[in-house]
Amino acid sequence: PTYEFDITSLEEKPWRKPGADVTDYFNYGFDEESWTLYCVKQRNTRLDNGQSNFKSMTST
Amino acid sequence: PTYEFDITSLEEKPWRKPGADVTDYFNYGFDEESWTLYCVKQRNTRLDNGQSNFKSMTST
Amino acid sequence: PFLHIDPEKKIKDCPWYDRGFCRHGPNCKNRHVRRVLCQNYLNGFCLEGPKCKFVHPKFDLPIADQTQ
Ligand SMILES: [Zn+2]
Ligand SMILES: [Zn+2]
Repeated sequence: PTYEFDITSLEEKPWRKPGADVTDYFNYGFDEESWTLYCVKQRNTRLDNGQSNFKSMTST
Repeated sequence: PTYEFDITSLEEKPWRKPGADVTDYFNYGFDEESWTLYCVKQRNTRLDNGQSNFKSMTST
Repeated sequence: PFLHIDPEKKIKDCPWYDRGFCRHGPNCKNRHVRRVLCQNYLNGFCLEGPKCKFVHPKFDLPIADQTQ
């Protein structure tokens, strides 16, 4: 579920604000860029593994 | 890297003793196994994200 | 004579326990406060950031009080 949420679609990116701490939002040393890449990878991996009930749920 | 305290290296695991309360040692509902997995994920993902210059741990 | 209580030396929340694990368990001299982990943050990202009502534990080890 977290991976399906696309942060690039957010209008406001609060972690970019002055004084914001990126690590309050991103765990594991991620930042905006690496997290976005990671999500894409996770989504693809799931489809590759045939765990595509997300897909089948939406394509009815 | 030695930045992290590795519980698998502990000789004594007092939380395993009879009468011990695991939550005295582990927060957030972690136990020995899930905490170890969490640490591995933290370490591997941070390395992937290029955070190799971790603060080294000096004191216990 | 009164005991001199240094406010700096008050019992504080254990930074190790806040991180997730403290080897000292019940014998720790710091306070162990049970908290609830943010599942989103556990997955990698939480939009709530510092406003989240669940904990976003930092994995970086507490920096030993330097020069203070
Ligand atoms: Zn402690
Ligand atoms: Zn959160």
